[in-house]
Amino acid sequence: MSMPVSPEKQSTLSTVDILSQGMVINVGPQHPSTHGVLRLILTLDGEQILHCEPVIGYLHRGLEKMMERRPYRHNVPFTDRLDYLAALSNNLGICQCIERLGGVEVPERAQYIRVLLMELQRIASHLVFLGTFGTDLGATTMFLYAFRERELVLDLLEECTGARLTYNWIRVGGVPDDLPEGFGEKVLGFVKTFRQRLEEYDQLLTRNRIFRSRTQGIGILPKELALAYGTSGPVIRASGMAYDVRKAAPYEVYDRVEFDVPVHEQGDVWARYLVRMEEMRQSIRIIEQVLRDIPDGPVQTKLPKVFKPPAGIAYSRIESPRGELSFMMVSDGSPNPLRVHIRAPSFVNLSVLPSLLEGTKVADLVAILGSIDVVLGEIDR
Amino acid sequence: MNEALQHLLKQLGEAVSEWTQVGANEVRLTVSPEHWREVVQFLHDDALWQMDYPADLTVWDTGTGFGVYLRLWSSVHNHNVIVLTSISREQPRIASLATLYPGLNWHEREMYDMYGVIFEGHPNLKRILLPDDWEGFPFRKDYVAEPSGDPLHGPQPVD
Amino acid sequence: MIEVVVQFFRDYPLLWTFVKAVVLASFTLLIPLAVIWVERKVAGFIQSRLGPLHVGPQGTFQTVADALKLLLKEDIVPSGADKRFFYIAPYIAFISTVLSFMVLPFAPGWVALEMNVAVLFVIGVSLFNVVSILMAGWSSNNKYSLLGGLRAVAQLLSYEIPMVLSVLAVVFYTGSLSLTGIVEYQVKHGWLIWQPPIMIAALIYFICALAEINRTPFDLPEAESELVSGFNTEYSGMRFAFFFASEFANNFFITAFAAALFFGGWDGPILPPIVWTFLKVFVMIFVFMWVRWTPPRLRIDQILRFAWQFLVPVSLVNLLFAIVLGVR
Amino acid sequence: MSALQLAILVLLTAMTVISALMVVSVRNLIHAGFWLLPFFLGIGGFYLILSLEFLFALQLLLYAGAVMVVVLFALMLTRDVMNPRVRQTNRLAIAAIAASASMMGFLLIVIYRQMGALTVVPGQVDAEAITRELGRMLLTDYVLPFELTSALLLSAMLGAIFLARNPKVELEEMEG
Amino acid sequence: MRTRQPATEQYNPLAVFIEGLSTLFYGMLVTWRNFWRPKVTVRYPYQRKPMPPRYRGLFYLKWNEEKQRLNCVGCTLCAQACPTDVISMVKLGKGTNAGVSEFTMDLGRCLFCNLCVEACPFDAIYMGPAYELASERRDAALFRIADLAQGGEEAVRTNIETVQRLMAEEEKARPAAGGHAG
Amino acid sequence: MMLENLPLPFFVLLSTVLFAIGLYGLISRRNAIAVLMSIEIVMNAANLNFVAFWRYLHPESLEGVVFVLVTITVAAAEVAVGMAVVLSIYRLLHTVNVDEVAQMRG
Amino acid sequence: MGVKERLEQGLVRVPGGTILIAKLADLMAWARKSSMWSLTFGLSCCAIEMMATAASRYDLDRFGMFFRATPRQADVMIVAGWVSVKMAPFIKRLYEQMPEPKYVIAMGGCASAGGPYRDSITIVKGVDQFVPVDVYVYGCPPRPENLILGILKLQERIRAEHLAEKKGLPRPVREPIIIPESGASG
Repeated sequence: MSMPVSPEKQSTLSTVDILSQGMVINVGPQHPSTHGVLRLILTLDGEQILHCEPVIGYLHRGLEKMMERRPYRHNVPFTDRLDYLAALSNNLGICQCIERLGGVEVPERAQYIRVLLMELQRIASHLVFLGTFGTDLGATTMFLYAFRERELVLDLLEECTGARLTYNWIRVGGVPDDLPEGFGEKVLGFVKTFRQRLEEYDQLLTRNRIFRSRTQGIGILPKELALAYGTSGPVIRASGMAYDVRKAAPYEVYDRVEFDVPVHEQGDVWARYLVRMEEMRQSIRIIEQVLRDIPDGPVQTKLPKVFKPPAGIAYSRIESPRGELSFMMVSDGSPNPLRVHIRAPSFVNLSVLPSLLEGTKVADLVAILGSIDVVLGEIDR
Repeated sequence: MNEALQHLLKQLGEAVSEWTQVGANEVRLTVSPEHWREVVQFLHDDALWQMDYPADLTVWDTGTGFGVYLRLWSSVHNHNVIVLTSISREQPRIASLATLYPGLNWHEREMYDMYGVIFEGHPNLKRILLPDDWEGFPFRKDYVAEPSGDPLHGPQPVD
Repeated sequence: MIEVVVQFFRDYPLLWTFVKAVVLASFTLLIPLAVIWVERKVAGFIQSRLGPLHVGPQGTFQTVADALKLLLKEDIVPSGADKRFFYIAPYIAFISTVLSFMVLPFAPGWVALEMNVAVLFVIGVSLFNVVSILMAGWSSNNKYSLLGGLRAVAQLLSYEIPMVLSVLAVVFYTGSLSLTGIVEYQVKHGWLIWQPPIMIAALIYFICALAEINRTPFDLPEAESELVSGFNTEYSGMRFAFFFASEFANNFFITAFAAALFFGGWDGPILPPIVWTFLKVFVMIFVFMWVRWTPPRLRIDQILRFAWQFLVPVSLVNLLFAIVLGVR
Repeated sequence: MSALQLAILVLLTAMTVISALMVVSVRNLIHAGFWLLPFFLGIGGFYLILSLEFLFALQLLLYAGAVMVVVLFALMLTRDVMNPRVRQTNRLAIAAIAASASMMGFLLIVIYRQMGALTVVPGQVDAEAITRELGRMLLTDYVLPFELTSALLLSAMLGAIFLARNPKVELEEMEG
Repeated sequence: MRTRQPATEQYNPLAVFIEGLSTLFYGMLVTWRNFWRPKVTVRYPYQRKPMPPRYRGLFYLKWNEEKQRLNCVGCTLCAQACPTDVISMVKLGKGTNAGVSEFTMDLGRCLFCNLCVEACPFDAIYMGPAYELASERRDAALFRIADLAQGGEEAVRTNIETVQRLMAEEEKARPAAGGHAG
Repeated sequence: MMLENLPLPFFVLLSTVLFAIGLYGLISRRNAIAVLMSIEIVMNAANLNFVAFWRYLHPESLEGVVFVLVTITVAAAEVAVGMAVVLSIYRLLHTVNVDEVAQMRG
Repeated sequence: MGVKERLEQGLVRVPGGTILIAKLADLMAWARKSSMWSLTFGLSCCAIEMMATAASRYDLDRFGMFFRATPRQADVMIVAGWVSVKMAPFIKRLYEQMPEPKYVIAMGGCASAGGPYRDSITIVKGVDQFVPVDVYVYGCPPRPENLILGILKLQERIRAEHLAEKKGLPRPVREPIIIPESGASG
């Protein structure tokens, strides 16, 4: 499954026997199911994968270095382009980190708005997962249904933030503006539709026998391995470890809303899929509580024009749709950070892929890779 | 947490040069680079700590040397530990933790890629994000890129 | 004038067959245009969108534009490819489809080549398709293509067997190997689909047909997410168009074949026979598309296991039933 | 015989003989395998001329379809050991030519001497009836050979599965 | 981590087949229902989705009808707030009535992050609903003041005139006070 | 349809030629699969002969055709087993060259 | 392209053939612009918007566009996202593998001009440095409507190319790339 290679290369590459041991093939970087520009160098024995070496960095742009050259608050829009499926989570991550570094308090209403946006974002992100996972397994219609509902979420987010994908709507010290008029009702209306649509997805995909036979028992990640590799998010929760930053170290107002952390024990592709489906339901629960409890008040703390946090090291961690997203910043007291480090959940989750793939069949590669749900933008940074 | 911290200080007092407790379940330790592996091994193995989750590892350029930052979490006790150390610019070497925590493998490779910090004992220390033939370590503060003039190869011009 | 022409062709029956073959070949080239357009429209509607819309009214000329464009594209032959085989593979696929259309009765008397072993002929000819896929996959000099080709062949051969067995059930009922004979039998005795063993045979045929024309859940040979585009990865332009056309013409044929075998072919009240044939075919094509756009795809080992462990035994047992119940 | 018929006959003969020659002489074995297709088709064409539509369809189905595909499959699976640049004939090539030439000469002599017996006019047959009659015969007079053949086929299938079985290679690896 | 085949050993092919078929039909009900649902497609060139008021498209300079000038005073706060140096401008005049004579933005590197708008204390720039930015030319990314100002060429001219008039008036008023701007 | 003017010796000669070709391939080819292909040619030549003789000499009874049917079936079986043998040899010895296989026999 | 040349050579000899050629050329341009299959190839954020454009809400299939996984069957390559030095050779290779006539749409500021990554040493400042770009779709990321507009512009361009060809004019050269002066680097 190499990428189509250039003519001059082809003549040397071809006629390698498929049956022979240790055949090396390349998946990507342009391949329909690598979810971006990931390249996997597979060593095969027949259909069995002996060894897999992911090659990343095709989107590397040295963002962490670029951030060192800019004032703190100018770096927020760049985080949109990290995990572009969950731009708001990244916004929140870096803002929290800067707030901790500078000791900035966030008004309560802003915290509620943040949680609301975060959960809407989670739904949008998981819908992309659902859609692309469906296409990987051949259910093209699922992709279009998932994107159809995602558009509804995007409409909401667009109305609130003014952008479809790269929102930049969380600022140091709050959010830039209050929710628009009648936003709550619209969200509730969406929630109502979305509940029905989730049923439809179950009917179309989750219960489908073919789908289950493609996912159950495939790509099992044991709990110990998941821990030792530091995986997070749905990947670790599907391996039976109830690790969710929203519960383990609650931020914003996550300690005031009720929700369950879905956990599955099997650790296979199926479990990871189920965890994400369940998370969307939990997000709906959170959204409803937030809309019920949201207090009135200001949404932003005034900050000095030139923001100079004291020297020190701070880190923040939040639960992005893909797992534990953590920003770490070192300040030397100047307007620009000395060092920004982004602990991207996909980066860590992807590093477990080689050990997941060892011994599996090539045909299961797409299912396993799809179930990890990586975003290359944040892996390569 | 307190009990565990006392235990740690008792066992490895000379290795930990500085420690602060932040909040109920977070502690920051500053250790000397020679004891890096030893301290982390202790945190990993000790029954009171059991730091089994490698959360994050990074390096930063302080101008005079490199700071190393390691964050661990314990799924058993819900402890958070941040271990800090600093290494010299001339000899950017430190013990690798990749065999202890396989999850740190890629982090260490990335830090080698960006800062040229050599993690001794790492099983596969080579470039991860940049092209294999890249010259220099671009995250160092003194790195100056010479644009190669070729869009398919080497550093690109900036404006 | 007309008499002269008729007389001329009566004198040279081979020439007449040739003319019919040419007509059929152009039909085979044109019918995919309609089928692909329907497919894209149906897919669009199922997926909450509109499908081709802006090229011609309701996008009707969309496929025409596609075909024209493909004809005008540069024709790349990958270096290292086996040129001759690379060139002819699509045409073999196309010829196999045309040949199967030759024996298909569209209406009473509307058959290019009356053959008393038409059913066997169709199955034999459809294997040419397999050869062409092997040829394309092998000659492209690309690992994807070869893998896709071998997979496709393994799948097609595996599903050919239960398909033949389920077709044989019909043969035992009607006592004829000729498609016209089978349809005439049904005109006399009612559609075969109402006979219980044939019902099962039709179900098996339906499943095998899905596999034969590479529809989800059996669309592995062209599974985009795994093998970039299967055996035709390296094909571009006109040659790809021929593969594409023969695939969709096959789609048409396999439903028309099913209509003749199970649903009484041209049989139906009021409307002229030819309309009935097309009606049945398009209803079935719609069902195929409906199925195509619903489930995910199976893995190759699951596909093969399903054929050998389930379909073959079931169709064998079913054939026995058909013999017991059907042979008079 | 009309000109058209003659042309068809010549073409068919040429196709059969040339493709047979290609099968045994081409260096690239995959090409040889593909040359089997026109060969089988040519033979099928002769069956058609001999008004045996049934046998023609069977030829298509079994030879052009099954046998050829299996051969090609085997060739592609073992293609790393057959380099098209390497001579595919063994030391016996010249001996083989001699052997087949002498065999042909011998047969030609036999045919020549029997020429009188061979000049016969074909009888009339009803093409449609043949298939029906064939089916009847297979289940009455020749039921024993028929059953034996089926038994042979079954045992061949089982044998093939047994032989091809490899603890590591399962059914799903048929595709590679 | 060997792949465990989903219970191949003791599975009943018939049961699986029936289950597969029934779940397939079950799923086909969904597609059937959707087949008849109204379609969600927006036929874009012929039909547009209304943009929400907060939508951040191409930004523009606000025209102040009352004062007959652009609100912008050329203070470069927005250029400083921009993380990617999109904006450059040439200030026209001095003091409170200053304006801007040239204002350039490079769309090619704009993040549409709204930071410039938030930084502006004069409500001079705004991100509008314009999103159709495709072009055959690469330099279409470069927007000059006439492309950005509300009212285009005309507005820019009037703006300059107004600012120059104001400057002149100020100049006239100044000598009496004995000072000079600067 | 055109048999009236086509004498039987034509078929006999044709099958003789094909037989000889097949024989040549049978002897000269090194690859086991190629040998099997040559055998197919020989068998087809024989089949053609059978059918031709039946058609010209005994069109009233179908023995010749039945024999051909049996031959075709046997050929199919032979190919199936042959390929299985070839593939297992290939797996075992990584060659399909008949000479080498003969030498390696231990 | 062989078919076209052969047809033209055959037709000029026919009386009235030139008119036929003109009509034929019209038809060809129409076919080319009505059926642009694009390469499944996304890089970053813009790829998500590209997927959204293909999805139900905006439905690229209306214009006869759908995604082919292999460059051999694609007519237009949409470079959606930033291009790093590590990725650029692959993009160039994919472009080379596409059959003529082929078109490139640079989607988003990054692919068009380097985007916000102006001070990143690993980002190529615009794909037009190594593949000819026909349409630039600015925006970060461009809305699906914006991409559709880019596609419509490309269709116009294909028509224009053909019109120029018909009148005997040289094919319009792809406009010289003017790298905009940096906004305010000072």
